Amino acid sequence: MRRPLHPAVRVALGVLGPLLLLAAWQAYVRLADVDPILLPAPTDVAASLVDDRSLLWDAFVVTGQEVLLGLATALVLGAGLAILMHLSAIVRAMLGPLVIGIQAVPIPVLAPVLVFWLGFGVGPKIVIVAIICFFPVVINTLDALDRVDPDLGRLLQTMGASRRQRLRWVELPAALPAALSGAKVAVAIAGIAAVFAEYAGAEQGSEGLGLLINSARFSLATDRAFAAVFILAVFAVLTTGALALAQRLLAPWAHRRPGAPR
Amino acid sequence: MRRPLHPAVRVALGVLGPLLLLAAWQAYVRLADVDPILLPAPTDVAASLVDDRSLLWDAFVVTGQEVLLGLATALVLGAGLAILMHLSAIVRAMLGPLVIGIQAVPIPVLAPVLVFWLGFGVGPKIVIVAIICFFPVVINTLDALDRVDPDLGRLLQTMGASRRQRLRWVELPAALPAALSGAKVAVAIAGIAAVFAEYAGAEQGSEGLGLLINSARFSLATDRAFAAVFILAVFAVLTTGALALAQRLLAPWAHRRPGAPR
Amino acid sequence: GERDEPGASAPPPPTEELSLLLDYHPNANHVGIYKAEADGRFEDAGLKVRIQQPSDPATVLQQVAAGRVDVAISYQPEIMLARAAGSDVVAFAAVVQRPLTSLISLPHAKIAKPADLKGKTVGTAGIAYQTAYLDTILEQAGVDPKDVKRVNVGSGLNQALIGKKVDATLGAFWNYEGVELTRRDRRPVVVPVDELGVPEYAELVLVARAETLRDRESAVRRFVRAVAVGYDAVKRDPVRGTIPLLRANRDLDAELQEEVVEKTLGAFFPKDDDKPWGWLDFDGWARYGQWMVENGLLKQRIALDQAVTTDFLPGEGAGEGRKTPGGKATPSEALPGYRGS
Amino acid sequence: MGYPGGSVRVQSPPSGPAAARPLTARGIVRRFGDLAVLDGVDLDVAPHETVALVGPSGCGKSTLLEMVCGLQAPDAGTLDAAPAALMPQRDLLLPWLDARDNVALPLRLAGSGRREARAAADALLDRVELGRFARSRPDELSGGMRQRVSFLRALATERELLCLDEPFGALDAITREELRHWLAERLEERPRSVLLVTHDVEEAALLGDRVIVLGPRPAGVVARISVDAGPARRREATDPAVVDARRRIHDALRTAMRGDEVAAT
Amino acid sequence: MGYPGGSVRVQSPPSGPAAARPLTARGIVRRFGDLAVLDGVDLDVAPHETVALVGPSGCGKSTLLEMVCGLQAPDAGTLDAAPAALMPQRDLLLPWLDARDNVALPLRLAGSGRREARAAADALLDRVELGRFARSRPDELSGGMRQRVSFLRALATERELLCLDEPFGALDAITREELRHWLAERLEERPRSVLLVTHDVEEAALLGDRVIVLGPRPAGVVARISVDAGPARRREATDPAVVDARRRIHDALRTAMRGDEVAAT
Ligand SMILES: Nc1ncnc2c1ncn2[C@@H]1O[C@H](COP(=O)(O)OP(=O)(O)OP(=O)(O)O)[C@@H](O)[C@H]1O
Ligand SMILES: Nc1ncnc2c1ncn2[C@@H]1O[C@H](COP(=O)(O)OP(=O)(O)OP(=O)(O)O)[C@@H](O)[C@H]1O
Ligand SMILES: [Mg+2]
Ligand SMILES: [Mg+2]
Repeated sequence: MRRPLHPAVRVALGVLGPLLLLAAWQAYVRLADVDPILLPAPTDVAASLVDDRSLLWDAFVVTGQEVLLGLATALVLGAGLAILMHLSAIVRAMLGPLVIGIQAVPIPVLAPVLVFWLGFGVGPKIVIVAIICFFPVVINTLDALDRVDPDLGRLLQTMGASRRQRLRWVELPAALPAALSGAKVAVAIAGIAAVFAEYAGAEQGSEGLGLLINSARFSLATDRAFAAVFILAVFAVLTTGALALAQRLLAPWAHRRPGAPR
Repeated sequence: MRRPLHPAVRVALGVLGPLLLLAAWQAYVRLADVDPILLPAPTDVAASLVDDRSLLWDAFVVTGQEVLLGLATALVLGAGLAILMHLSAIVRAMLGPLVIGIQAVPIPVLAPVLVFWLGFGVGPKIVIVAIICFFPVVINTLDALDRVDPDLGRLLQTMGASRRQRLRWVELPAALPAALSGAKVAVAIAGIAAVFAEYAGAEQGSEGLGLLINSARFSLATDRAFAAVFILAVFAVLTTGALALAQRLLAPWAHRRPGAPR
Repeated sequence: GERDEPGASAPPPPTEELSLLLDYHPNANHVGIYKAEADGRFEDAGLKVRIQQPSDPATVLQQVAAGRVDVAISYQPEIMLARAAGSDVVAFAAVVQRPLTSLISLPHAKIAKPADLKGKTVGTAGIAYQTAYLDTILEQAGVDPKDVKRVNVGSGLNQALIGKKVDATLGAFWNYEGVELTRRDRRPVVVPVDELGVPEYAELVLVARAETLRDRESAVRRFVRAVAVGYDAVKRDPVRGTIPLLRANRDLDAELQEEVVEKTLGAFFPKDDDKPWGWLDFDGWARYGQWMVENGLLKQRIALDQAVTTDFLPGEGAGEGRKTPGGKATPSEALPGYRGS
Repeated sequence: MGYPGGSVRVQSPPSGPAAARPLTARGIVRRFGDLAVLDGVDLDVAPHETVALVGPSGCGKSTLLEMVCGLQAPDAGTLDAAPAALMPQRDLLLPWLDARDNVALPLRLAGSGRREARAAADALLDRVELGRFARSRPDELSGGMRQRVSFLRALATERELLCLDEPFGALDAITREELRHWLAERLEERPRSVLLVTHDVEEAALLGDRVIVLGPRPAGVVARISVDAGPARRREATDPAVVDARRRIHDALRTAMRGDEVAAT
Repeated sequence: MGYPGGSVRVQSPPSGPAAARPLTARGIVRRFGDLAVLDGVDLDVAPHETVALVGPSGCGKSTLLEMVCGLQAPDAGTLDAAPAALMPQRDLLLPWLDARDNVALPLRLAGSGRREARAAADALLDRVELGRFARSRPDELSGGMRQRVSFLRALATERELLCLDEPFGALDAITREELRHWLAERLEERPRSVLLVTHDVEEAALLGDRVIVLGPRPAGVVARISVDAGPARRREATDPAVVDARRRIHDALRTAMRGDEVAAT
C-alpha cells in the first residue's frame, strides 16, 4: 500500500529535478570554461529570456498555434485512421506500410513540397506537425483496439449490437487509456515538430520559435536559441501534464489506486 | 467472427497501397508538370536508386548502424527508466518533467553540444537517436505499468512477493503488450531520428543517408534525396513489421483471435 | 521629397503583388530591400512585395522553379546547378557581387595561410561545390588533399569551430560570421575563397523563372529598380539605411548588422562604377562555369545566354550586358526581356 | 476458420406467430485442437420451456451456450437457434459503465433513449436490492452484486431465448432463493425459453421443466430428466417431485462421473 | 490514506513453537465513502481451526478477507493476523502463465527452483483432474477449471492461515464433494487454520469447526455456530450434527436478512 506523494511535494520535486540539472550545467559551464557560443550558462539564458521576452512571446504565439492546430489534426485523423484500420482488414493491409513509410520521410525533404502546395503560411506547418504527431496516435490506438478483450465485443454481438455500436460501447472505451498514451507522446513531441515545420519558411513578420532559434544560431546568439528551447520545454511539460490529467478524468476505471480494494 | 486476411493477400495489399500512391504521384508530376528539383517522378527516383546504388548502400550501412545502436539504447534505457519511475514516486516526480522537457529540445541546438563532447563519430548520433526514440518507450511503458490491474500485484503481496518479484511476475508481463506499442513507435521514427542525428556532422566518407540527403538537396539532386528517403521508408516498414511480429510472439495472451472462444 | 505629386484626380497606379523569397533569415545582406520597402519604393512602383524567408536555403530554388514564388535570392552556383538539372530559372540581378564564403579559423589552429591546412581538420556544410573550393584551395597551396581531414558538419559550422572540433571551416561568410566572431573577440582568421584561388562569383543573386520574367516583365523591372534605389540609399547613409532592416526584424542585433552593412557596402555594387547596381558579369559566370565543369560539378557547360540576363537592370545597364561566353554568340531572342540590340 | 463441419442457422428475429422451436441442436461436436469437448449432443428447447443443463466442470456447458448464441461454431452437427441473450459465466460487465448503464446497455443497443433505458435499469436494480448501487462502477461491487447486475443485463434484452450460465452461483442462499422466485415469476408473466447452466442440482430441479445431464469430456447427454412438479413459481424444495428430480440428477451425474464406483456398490 | 482508525498487526512469519492465534479481530469497522460495510466485527481463528464465514451477498466478506491478508485496513478496530494465503473470489490467474506456472508461482516466490516448483504444481493439478491442462493458459480453461487452479495456488503457499473466498462455487456437485474431501484430508495431514467464505450452507457445516454468520450491511456477526460433528474428513451431509448446523446457519441467515418475515410466520 504505497502512499502517493502529496501533489505539492510532487510539484516541488518536479521543479527540483530540472533545477538540479540547471545547477549542474551552470557549474559545468563555469568550471570547464565552455565557450558561451557553444553552450551558454543558464544565467545567460535567463537573461535572454528577460531581455528578449517580447520577441520570444510573439514567436511563441506563432508556434503555439501551429502546435495546437497540428496536434488537433493529428489526434482526430490519427484516431480516425486507427479506427478505420481496425474495422477494415483491407484498409489496414493497404495503409499500414504507407503510414509507417511516411513516418520515415525526413521533414526537410517533405517541407518544400508542402510549401509548394500550401504556401509559406501556417498550412504546411500544421501538416508537418500533424504528420509527426499522427503516428504515435495511430499505432497506440490501433494496438489498443487490437488488445481489447474480445469477449466483451462478442457479448455485445449477442445483444444484436451493430459493428458501430460495438465500437462505441466496448472498443473505444476499452482502448481509450492506451490510446491516450499515444496522444501523450504526440503532445510531447509536437513542439519539436513545430520547430522542424518552421524550417519550411515563413512570411515576413510571422516567425515562430523554430525560425527564431535558427536565426539566433546564425547570429551566434546561442543564449537566445536556448531561451526559445526553454520555452518549448516548459510548454511541452505543461501540455503533456494536462493530457495526463485528462487521461485520468476520461478513463477513471483504468486508474484504480493500488491501495484501494478490489 | 471476422476472418483475418490471408498473409499473402495482406502482403499483396501492403504492396498495392504504396504502388497506388506512386502511380498517383507519377501521374501528378507528369500532368501538373512539376519541376523535378522540387518533386521528381517516381521513375526518376527509381533511376537514381539504380544509378547511385553503391553510394546509397554505403550511406545506408552507416545509418542502419546508427539506427540499431540508438534504438537498442533507447529501448533498454527507456524501459529501465520507466520501471524506475514506476517503482519510485520520487524519481518519477523529479525526472518526469525533465524527460518531457528534453523531448522538446530541437536537435540542431543539441547536436553541436553533443559533438563537442563526443566528436564526429557514431557517438552523438546514437545519443540523438536514443533521445528521440526513448520517449515513446518511456511514456508507453510507464502508462502501461500504471494501468496494470492492481489486484494482481496485491495478490502477489499476500504470497510474500518482494517488490522485485511483483515486477517480474505481474507488472512487466502485464505491461509488455502496451509497452511494445511504444517500441513500435520508436522503431518507426528511428530512421528519421538518424537523419536528424547526422546533422551533427560526420567525417567525409562516412556520411549516412541523412547527410547524403542534405548534400543531394544542395546539389539540387532531389531524385537522389528521394531515393534515400525511399530506402529509409522501406527500412522503417521492415523493422516495424518485425516488431509487430515480436509483439505477438512475446505476448500471445494479449492477442486472442476475436473468433476464438472465451 | 523627390516624388512627383500627380494631380489629385489621377488614379493611383494599380498595385501588383510580387512574392520575394530570401535566401535565408533576413540579415544585413538584405538591407537594401528593407530600405526600399520602408521608403515606399515598391509602393511607388505599383508593387506589393511579400517577403518570405526560408530556414533551409536548399529550398529556395525549388520554390522558384516550381513557381511558388515570383522572385527569390539564391546563390550563383546553385542557379547553374538548377539550370543543368533542367530548371528554367534565370538570374537577373546580383545582390552581392562577390563571394562571401570564406575559410575561417581561430588563432589556436595557427592557420595563417592555406598551406598550414596540412594535417588539419576542416568543417564544411556538406555542399558539394563548397567542398570543391577546398580542393582548389589545397591544390593552389600545394597541399595533398589526403592530408586534410574533412568533416561534414551541416549547419553547425560555427559551433564546430568554437568547440575546437575543427581547425577551420569553409562555408561561413566573411561579412557575417567573420564580423560576429571578431566582435565577440574570438579573433578569427577570415579569408574569402576568391582570395584563395577559387574563381570569383556572385554570392547572392536575384532569380526567377523565365516564364515569370516573360509574363511579368514590367513588374520585375520595377522591382529591380526599386531595390537598386534601396541599396543606393544604404550606400549614401549606411547607419540610417540599416534602420528598416532592424525595424522589420526585431531579433537582429543592431550593432552587428550595422557593422556588417558597413563591411559589405562595397560588395553590393559592381567594382566597375559604370555598371549599374545588380550587374551580372558574364565573364565571371563563364569562368566559374568552367571551374565547375573541371571539378565535376557540372557535366558540361550551360548555355549562359539562357541563364543570365541584365535586361532588367536600371539605368545604363538595361539591355546592355547580355552576352554569351567570349562575347561571340548572339543573344538568344527567347531570352526574357530581350528587346534586340 | 469458418464452419468446417457443423452448420448453424440463426433464426431471423421475428419468428412468426407460430413461433418455431427456439433451439434445435443435433449431433453437436466441438473440439479444441486434440481435446474433444462435446461429442454428439442433441438438445431441444421448446417455446417457453426452461431447460437446465447440468454437467461436470469443464465438460463443455459454456461452450455449448456460446454456440447457441452464435459465438462459436460446432465442428460437426446442426444447430438452429432463435436469437439468444447470454449471461456469461464470468460477469463481463463493462468496467467503464456503472451498474445502471450496464443493465441499460441492451436497451440502448435496441434503440431506446438514454433516459428511458436508465429508468428501466433502475427499476430492475431496485428489484434485486441494488438500487443504491446504480451509480457504482463494477469494481466497486462485490462478486455477488456483479453477478446480479449481469443477470439483469441478460433479462433486459427482450430476447425469446435466454442462455444463463450459472446465474446465481455467487449468491448467498437467501438471495439466491429470492432471485430464483423472481425469475420464475417473470417467466410466468412474460414467458420465454431458458437454457440454464447450473451446478446447483436443487436449482436445476426447481427451475427446469427438463434437466439435461452431460457426462464428462468428451461429453454427450447422459440423462434427460423431466421435472413434473408444476410451474416453477410454485415449486418448493420439499415437493416430492423436486426431491425426486434432484436425486435423479445427482445420481445421473455421479454415475457419469464415477461410473464404476457406483456399479461397485 | 493510511490507517485512520484501525490498527493492524501482521505477525512475523515464524510464529514460534507455541503458535499464537492466527487471527484475532476486534471491532472491525469498514466504510467505503458513506457506505458502512462492516460495523464492529469480532472474529477469531484458533490454530488449526476452520472457520466458515457466511453472509448475504455484499455484506463485506471479501472485504474482511482482504483485511485479514493485509490488503486493506479497517477504519476502526484491531486486527492481528498471521501471514495468510488468499484465494480471491475472482480467480485472478495470471494470464501469461499456464495452469502449472500459476500453481507453481507461490513456490517460485518462496525461492524454489523452476523445475522443482513445476513438479509440485503438476502433482497438485493431477490431484484435481487437471493434469492434462497443465500447459493450458487460463483463457483456455473453463470457469470451474480456473477456480481449481486458483485453489491449488492458494494451497501451494505454505502459509499457516488460508483465506478461501468461495473456493468451490463454480464446481459441479460431484467435483465439489471430491475437493471438499481432499481439502479435509490435507488439513488433517498438515493442519492449518482456514477462514472459508462460502455461500453453500452445507459446505459451511461440512468443513467448518465453527461458522460465523454475518448480517446484512452494515454487517455485524449475527450468529456463531459450533459444528460438533467430529473432524471434517469424516463428516457426511446426513450426519445429524451437520444437518442441525445447516439448519441453524440457514435460520440465522434468514432471520438476519428478512427478520420481520420470519417473526411474522
Ligand atoms: N479457447 C479454448 N482453447 C482451448 N480449450 C478450450 C477453450 N475454450 C474451452 N476449452 C476447453 O473446453 C472444455 C469445456 O470448457 P467449458 O468452458 O465449456 O466448460 P464448462 O462445462 O462450462 O465448465 P465449467 O462448469 O467449469 O464452467 C474445457 O476443457 C476447456 O479447457
Ligand atoms: N472499492 C470499493 N469501493 C466502493 N465500495 C466497495 C468497494 N469494495 C467493496 N465495496 C462495497 O463493499 C460491500 C462489501 O463488498 P464485499 O465484496 O466485501 O462483499 P461480499 O460479502 O464479499 O459479497 P459477495 O458475497 O457478493 O462476494 C459491497 O456493498 C461493495 O459495494
Ligand atoms: Mg462454464
Ligand atoms: Mg465476495
